[in-house]
Amino acid sequence: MTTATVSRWDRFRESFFWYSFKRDKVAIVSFSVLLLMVLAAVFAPLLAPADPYDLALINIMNSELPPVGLSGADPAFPLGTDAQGRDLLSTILYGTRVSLMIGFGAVVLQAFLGILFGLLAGYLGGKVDAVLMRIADVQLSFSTLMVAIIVGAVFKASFGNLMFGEIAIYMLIFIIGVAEWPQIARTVRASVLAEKKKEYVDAAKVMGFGTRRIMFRHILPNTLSPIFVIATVQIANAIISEAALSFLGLGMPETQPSLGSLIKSGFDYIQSGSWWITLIPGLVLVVLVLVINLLGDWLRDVMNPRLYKG
Amino acid sequence: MTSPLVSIRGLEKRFDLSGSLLEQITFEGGRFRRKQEAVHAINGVDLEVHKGEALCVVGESGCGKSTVARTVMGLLSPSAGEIHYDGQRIDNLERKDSLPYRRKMQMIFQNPYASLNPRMTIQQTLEEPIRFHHPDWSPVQVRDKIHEVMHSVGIDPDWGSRFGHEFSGGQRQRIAIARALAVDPEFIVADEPISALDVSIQAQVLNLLMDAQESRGLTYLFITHDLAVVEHFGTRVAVMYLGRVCELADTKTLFSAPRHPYTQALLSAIPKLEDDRPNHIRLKGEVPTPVNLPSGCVFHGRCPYANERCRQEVPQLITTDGGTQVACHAVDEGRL
Amino acid sequence: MALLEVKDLDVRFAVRGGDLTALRGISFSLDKGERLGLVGESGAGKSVAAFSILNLIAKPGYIAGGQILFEGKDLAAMSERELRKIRGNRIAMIFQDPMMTLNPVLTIGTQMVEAILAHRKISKKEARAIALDRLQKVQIPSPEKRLDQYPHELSGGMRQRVIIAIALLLDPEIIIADEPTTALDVTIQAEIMDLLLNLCEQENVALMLITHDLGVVSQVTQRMLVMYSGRIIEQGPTREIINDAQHPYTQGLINALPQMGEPGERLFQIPGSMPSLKNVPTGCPFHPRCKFATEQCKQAMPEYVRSGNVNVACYEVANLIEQEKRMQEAES
Amino acid sequence: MLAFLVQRISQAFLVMFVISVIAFAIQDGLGDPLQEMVGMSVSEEEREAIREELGLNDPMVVQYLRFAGNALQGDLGNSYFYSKPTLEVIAEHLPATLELVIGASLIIVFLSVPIGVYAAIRPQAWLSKFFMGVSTVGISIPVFLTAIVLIQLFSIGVTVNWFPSDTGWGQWLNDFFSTEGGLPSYGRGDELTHLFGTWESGFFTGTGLMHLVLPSVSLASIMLPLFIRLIRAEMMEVLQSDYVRYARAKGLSAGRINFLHALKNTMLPVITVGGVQIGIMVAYTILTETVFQWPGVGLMFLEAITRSDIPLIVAYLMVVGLIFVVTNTLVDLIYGLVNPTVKLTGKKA
Amino acid sequence: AEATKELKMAYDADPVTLDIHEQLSGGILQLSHMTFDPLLRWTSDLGFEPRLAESWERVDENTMRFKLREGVKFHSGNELTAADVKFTFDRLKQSQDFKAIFKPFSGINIIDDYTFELVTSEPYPLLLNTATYIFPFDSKFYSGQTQDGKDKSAILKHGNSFASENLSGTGPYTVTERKQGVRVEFERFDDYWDTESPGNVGKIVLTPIKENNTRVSALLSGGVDFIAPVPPNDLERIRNDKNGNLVTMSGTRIILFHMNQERVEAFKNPKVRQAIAYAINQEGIAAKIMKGFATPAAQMSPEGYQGYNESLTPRFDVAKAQELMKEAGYEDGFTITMMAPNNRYVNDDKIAQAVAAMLARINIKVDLKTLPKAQYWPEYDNRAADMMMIGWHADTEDSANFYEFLTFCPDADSGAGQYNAGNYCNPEIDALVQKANVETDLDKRAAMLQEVEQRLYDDAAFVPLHWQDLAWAAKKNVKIEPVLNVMNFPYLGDLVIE
Ligand SMILES: Nc1ncnc2c1ncn2[C@@H]1O[C@H](COP(=O)(O)OP(=O)(O)OP(=O)(O)O)[C@@H](O)[C@H]1O
Ligand SMILES: Nc1ncnc2c1ncn2[C@@H]1O[C@H](COP(=O)(O)OP(=O)(O)OP(=O)(O)O)[C@@H](O)[C@H]1O
Ligand SMILES: [Mg+2]
Ligand SMILES: [Mg+2]
Ligand code: NI
Repeated sequence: MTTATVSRWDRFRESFFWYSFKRDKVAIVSFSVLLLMVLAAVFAPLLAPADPYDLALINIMNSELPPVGLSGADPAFPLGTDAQGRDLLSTILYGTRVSLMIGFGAVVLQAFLGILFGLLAGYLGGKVDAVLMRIADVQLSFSTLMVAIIVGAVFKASFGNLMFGEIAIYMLIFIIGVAEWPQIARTVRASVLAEKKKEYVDAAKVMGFGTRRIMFRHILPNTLSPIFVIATVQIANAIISEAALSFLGLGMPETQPSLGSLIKSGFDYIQSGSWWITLIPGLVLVVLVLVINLLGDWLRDVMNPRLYKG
Repeated sequence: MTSPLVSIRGLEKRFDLSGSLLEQITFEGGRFRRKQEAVHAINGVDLEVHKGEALCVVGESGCGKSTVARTVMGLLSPSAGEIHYDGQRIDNLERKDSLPYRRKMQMIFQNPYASLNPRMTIQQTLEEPIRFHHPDWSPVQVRDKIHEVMHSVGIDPDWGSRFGHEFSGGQRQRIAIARALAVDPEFIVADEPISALDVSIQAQVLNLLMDAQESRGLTYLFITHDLAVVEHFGTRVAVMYLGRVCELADTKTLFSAPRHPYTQALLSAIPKLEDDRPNHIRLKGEVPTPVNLPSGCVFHGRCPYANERCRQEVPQLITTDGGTQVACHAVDEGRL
Repeated sequence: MALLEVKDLDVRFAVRGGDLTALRGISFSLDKGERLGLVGESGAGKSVAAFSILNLIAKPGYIAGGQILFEGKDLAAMSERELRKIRGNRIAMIFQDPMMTLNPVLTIGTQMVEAILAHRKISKKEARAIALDRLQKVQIPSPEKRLDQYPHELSGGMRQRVIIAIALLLDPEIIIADEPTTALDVTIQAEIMDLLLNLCEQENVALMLITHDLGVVSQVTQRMLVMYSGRIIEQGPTREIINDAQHPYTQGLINALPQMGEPGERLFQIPGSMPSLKNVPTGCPFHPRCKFATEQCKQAMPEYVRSGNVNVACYEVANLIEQEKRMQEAES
Repeated sequence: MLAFLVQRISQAFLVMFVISVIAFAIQDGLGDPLQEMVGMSVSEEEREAIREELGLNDPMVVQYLRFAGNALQGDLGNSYFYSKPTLEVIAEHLPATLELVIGASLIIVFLSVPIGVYAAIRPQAWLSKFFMGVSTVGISIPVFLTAIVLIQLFSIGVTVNWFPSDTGWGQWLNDFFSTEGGLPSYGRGDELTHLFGTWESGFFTGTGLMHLVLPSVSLASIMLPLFIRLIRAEMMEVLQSDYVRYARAKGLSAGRINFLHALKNTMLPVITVGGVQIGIMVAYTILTETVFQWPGVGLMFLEAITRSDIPLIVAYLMVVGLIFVVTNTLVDLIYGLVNPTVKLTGKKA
Repeated sequence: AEATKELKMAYDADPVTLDIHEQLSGGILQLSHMTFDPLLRWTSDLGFEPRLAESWERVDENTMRFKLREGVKFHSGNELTAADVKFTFDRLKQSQDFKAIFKPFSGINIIDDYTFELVTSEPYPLLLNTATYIFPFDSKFYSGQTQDGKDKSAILKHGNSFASENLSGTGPYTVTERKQGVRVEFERFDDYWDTESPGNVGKIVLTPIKENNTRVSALLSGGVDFIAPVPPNDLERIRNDKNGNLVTMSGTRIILFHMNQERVEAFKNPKVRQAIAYAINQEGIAAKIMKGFATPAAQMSPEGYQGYNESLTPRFDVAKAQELMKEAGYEDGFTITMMAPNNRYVNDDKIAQAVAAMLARINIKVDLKTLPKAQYWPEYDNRAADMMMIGWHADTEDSANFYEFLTFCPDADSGAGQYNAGNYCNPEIDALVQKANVETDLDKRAAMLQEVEQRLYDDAAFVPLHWQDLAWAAKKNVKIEPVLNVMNFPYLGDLVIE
């Protein structure tokens, strides 16, 4: 039994997963890019030339400097500055961090709710199923945006406007998590329904195992691979949702910008020549989402070609 | 005869098709009507399984064999009727009270590809039930037990760290049998344990089941649609048709002198190696659906001997001279 | 000349880690009106063989070598257009699962008529008449009604009858039936086999019947092939093989049948299981399970030897024959 | 069938009930509607008087009950900003949104089916790979970025001088990468065809159609990749099925197999998923309408929020919930009609 | 001139109602000048120009006599008389939004059909300023009852009154079609009295385009002929566009921050307030964030107003600011909260961010929150943050208005200091303003008001930032300059398109 960890690693190296990863150039490139971005985001405080949250470092007179290579650039600001005079490179690093945090956080929440409700609905069936799926239906008839408005209002009402900046990130995680759990719940429910019919579940019942044990120890692990695929795509979606919310002014405050709010704050300048304020974060956002989506595609192909909904 | 180990009395099972009250309401011919539909999977089955025997249940697809098996195992609750184990009624027990019977009664399933949890190693698969039922056992005891069952079903203990999908169907079925044996059951329900396997593997599994029966004194309720297997394996045979037992007899008696017209047709339909051409009793029509059960004898629509009584009256199991129990008016009346 | 002659057919699947050889050097022939059985365990390559005849192997699979001569023309080398003229028209197929074979969203009538119109220049009405005629032939109750029904409205037995009717639509020379009754109950199976046999005899259609039920083979076919792990290991007249199988695998297969042993006795069993294509042993693929296996068996695939009317690929049999020959020679 | 409809109707009511309760409960968080209704220099007294007049000072429960009572009679209140019944306001804006959704749906349908089918039939062709690549990129670009880029390229136009323009080829390349612009980038244009009531459409006039191009393209840009992938995945799955293989064994032509046997089965799941997506698209219009100033309900909603026009917000949410339920119901009905194996019941097939 | 041209224009919003007494807002005033005429109107150099009133003369300290133009027709065909003016005056006194402005007026005396007197209860120096808000209504048209029995003259905030959907003014344009939030169409009034007007626009289509970029794009892509406002970021682009014609003017709307002395003890210390005043780089904000589209301010009154004090200039000096903080004992700074709207003023949220950054330099750490206006104002009313932004435009175009609303000691009963979110209170200054308000000698009055500005400046009562400039853009052939003014109601009746 002591060899289990070693053999698990060996097993992984022999697995189809690893095999197809090694052979898929797109997957390798996407993964490397994603890894790079995640690392850059995680270590943003170390990598960034300046702390964009420290207002004392900002000088308005440095505003709208172009990236290095264009005339008028200042080498202290490699990617230029935004309208406040903030170093864009640092801001983007921190913004990527915020976006990734929201993306991952929201998906973790989604997955938690989705898996829990999907399992309960699928496994218990009957009334529980009917009620949960009705809730999911109702929930689906709100878009993320509407949930954002509603939840945002509730948060503001309960925390007041001033606290709001500090909790904005949690709120966004909450909003996107709550708005999109039905997606995962439905997938989980569908795979639970399929798994439930399989005989290993009956075998477990015949052994006298309790419902909870069967649900979480036997069925759940077998529904994970579609969840994994969906979750990957959902991270991309969550990042886009956050960007959209921020674009509409319902997201991160501009003092702690995510990529979306960076794009929004630069949006006013795009046509007046300072295109970099929007375009560089925009590009980072698109690349980030793109590599996640590409990885999701690849995962989908490897794990289960039947999953497509994203 | 000793008292039966398992007895099934007046078992009925319906599956409701019509859903909630709202969904039952239909609009027909200008007025609303409440329409309830159900699958009558079992309609009054009485069976006794004696200690040490292998009672085989045969019948066509959909006749309710699996439903009987699953009801006995408590995977389904009966719509009517009772199930007794060793004289104790078990179909209405709470989960906690039923635990001792979970150990005494085990089940082997048809599909070896689905009956092992794909995310668990063989070791985990075998360990879990032992730990669950014997929480007080030491790890050594557990390990010894696993070794023991692995040996008895002929699987290599080195396989423990591998997953089910790494094995062939026959090997998986062995693992599934090992899992059932791990809790030292007395009674095993086997629902078509070999029908998904190839001929050469079937023989291995059948041999294994027979060995286990011999060495552990097991009692089987063995479900199959392969009559050749029944002839080889069964002590007694129950033939089912549309949720009813239509004939019940010792294996030898049944194969040498089938009484029920359906049994006769079934036996004649088995393709035999000796034959050069198919020569079977031709039945009219096809098996009716268990949703709208025919009145009277469920077989009357396809029976060459059916008469008015068969269309009206449900035949009961009667014991004939040969010891065979048959539910057939024609036999009863001596027409057959 | 045989109607269909398969010579040295190799079929491979291009999967990760290189090609898998699903069929290796398969050769057999089928005469007009002849009924040929193809038996073997699951995964032996029966379906692949059947599909490769019409060049219908699913994607990663391809014909890697050999010829499939139909009336002397090589189907393996034919263009898709020409093949289309033969498929369904001269050679018809019946698939295993009637539930999955018919398109669920098209009526029976549509699916029958389109098959006719794909090969004959006649009006829809005439095509419908032909379809009706075939439905009558397969003894389906109320055939007119069936034409406008969807597959899910029919029972399994009826669906398989419809599929047989579709096979007969264009009076083909060959019907390839891939386990046509495994999804059906014994009594229905008997009826369907009966029907298929009678129709083939009446219309003088050659039948290639794929099954793993030796009983059915013995009842229906005149000659049979036994496949193991992508190879034909024994072929010859059905009766002869059933009564006196030569190859140890065929022997084992027959002896393992429950009806061969005494009730209650242990059954004869072949140890182990058929290897997966990923790791086929060298030499005779059966050698790990064979009690006669020698060093020779591990080296190379044995050649076919003839014993009576039966061709067998086994060193053991070859040696026996050799011995016998020598003994006969010694005697004479 | 009856059960199905009853269930859907009750669902619609449930959705609307939930929305209205939530919207009411949070209205304080949405801001003070009075700020938009009066000038800055109006005194607090006057404001209080107006609040009283509008019933804003009543307890929440009273306000809700009053609202619910009226709502049951089909009156969802008056918009503060438009001074009109909210339903009327929504009815005025709805045609624009529907037009946009229909335009986008048409683009989606006419592109996704051929592309999806092609990519499924020839998964290895470079064109398929190109389409799939583009579609992955497509779903990765937020719709507002797409819209901005579209406006820049096709409405304003860009002049490129990356290449030396004194050489012939340089000029040619410059011209090649430059765009003319000129497509309208906002609103619906002046020439709308009056249909009935307040319903007008730009489908029938040149300028109307021109105005529709960019917004519907950018709206379609989110869903199109999704549909292409959906169709491709379903189609590939169907192409693996036994009945397609059987159709090939019958000697049918590739066209008939792909476009009758396979496509018809492909469309079944596409209809269900697609229907839901179209419902979702109504919500997505908020972003598109904002960027293009498309005078539909999305824009109206967003403005209602900035103005705290609470009755309008509530009504909008309820109507969108209703639209969602109605599209789902329609989709299920269509699904039932197209798929012969499904009986309409309350249950999902 | 023959009015044959068509003007397509895009504003950020369309008028919310056709009843110009329903709301006092820029949009409504713009509408008023298109469909009505005032008694007199502002000229571009902040003088007065007679419109429906041909002339006026002061009768006594409290009374002004006006002579109406004769032969002026309403759109309905009715002729304008003094009765209409009285009707209008009474209605204004009813209007919730306008009654405050007209509070100094005690009544109106009709002398004859074309002569009337406006009477104030006390001497009122801003009588003429206020008279620019009198756009005579067609009393016959707006009297009586509608078919469903509603009073035609009613002013309804919420709900559809007759006046909110029907309009009969004397103005150059009639409203021919209106779809709220979508478009308004105007047509030149055939019987318009001002035949001298050079205006040649026969038809105007107003489309609201809220999104700045889209609005600019609409102009640049040729979709519209005239847009307003022009966002500062796009000024350059339009200036560079060969077909574009950009007009900017320094505006009169002051943007400022209040420092709430009730919430923050330190703000009670004038040194701290001054430190903040020194820390803020108004020039930088105006140059960088506003793209030069703002006039840096050190006081409330813009140039041209009576209170404008030339000597007051921005005093940006970080070192001095730090020193002051040290003197006040706040060398290590403190933390405050700040709120600003994010869709009310030009670049409001960006300005707030910049200010927050500037305060960081003197160790004042700022928690900034920006909100959409609908949510901001309730917070403002609650004085929810330590520093809050507000922009103010004096409806009377007069300095006193600023002080009354923004720096008077807050008093809920009188309504004084209604928007004084700093709780700054200096009764002496208030008294001075009140004195100025009854001073009809304009020079004396100006001196008083300038003193007020000086004292507020010295006291650093608030943080002035800038006056928001105004900008309009049109196609080259649309001659907008002559019709524009700092109040931002273009006199479109006089617009010429070449
Ligand atoms: N969960 C269920 N819901 C509805 N009907 C069911 C359910 N389970 C079984 N049935 C129906 O009950 C009848 C009996 O089914 P059962 O599985 O017992 O047949 P069986 O004899 O085991 O058939 P097979 O040989 O195919 O396994 C069938 O008609 C089946 O369709
Ligand atoms: N698409 C495929 N890709 C890879 N391998 C395949 C594919 N299709 C079939 N094979 C392999 O080819 C071999 C022969 O398969 P085939 O379906 O012919 O078996 P069979 O004899 O028909 O079995 P059965 O009795 O189960 O139908 C099997 O080992 C199978 O794994
Ligand atoms: Mg069964
Ligand atoms: Mg097969
Ligand atoms: Ni003004």
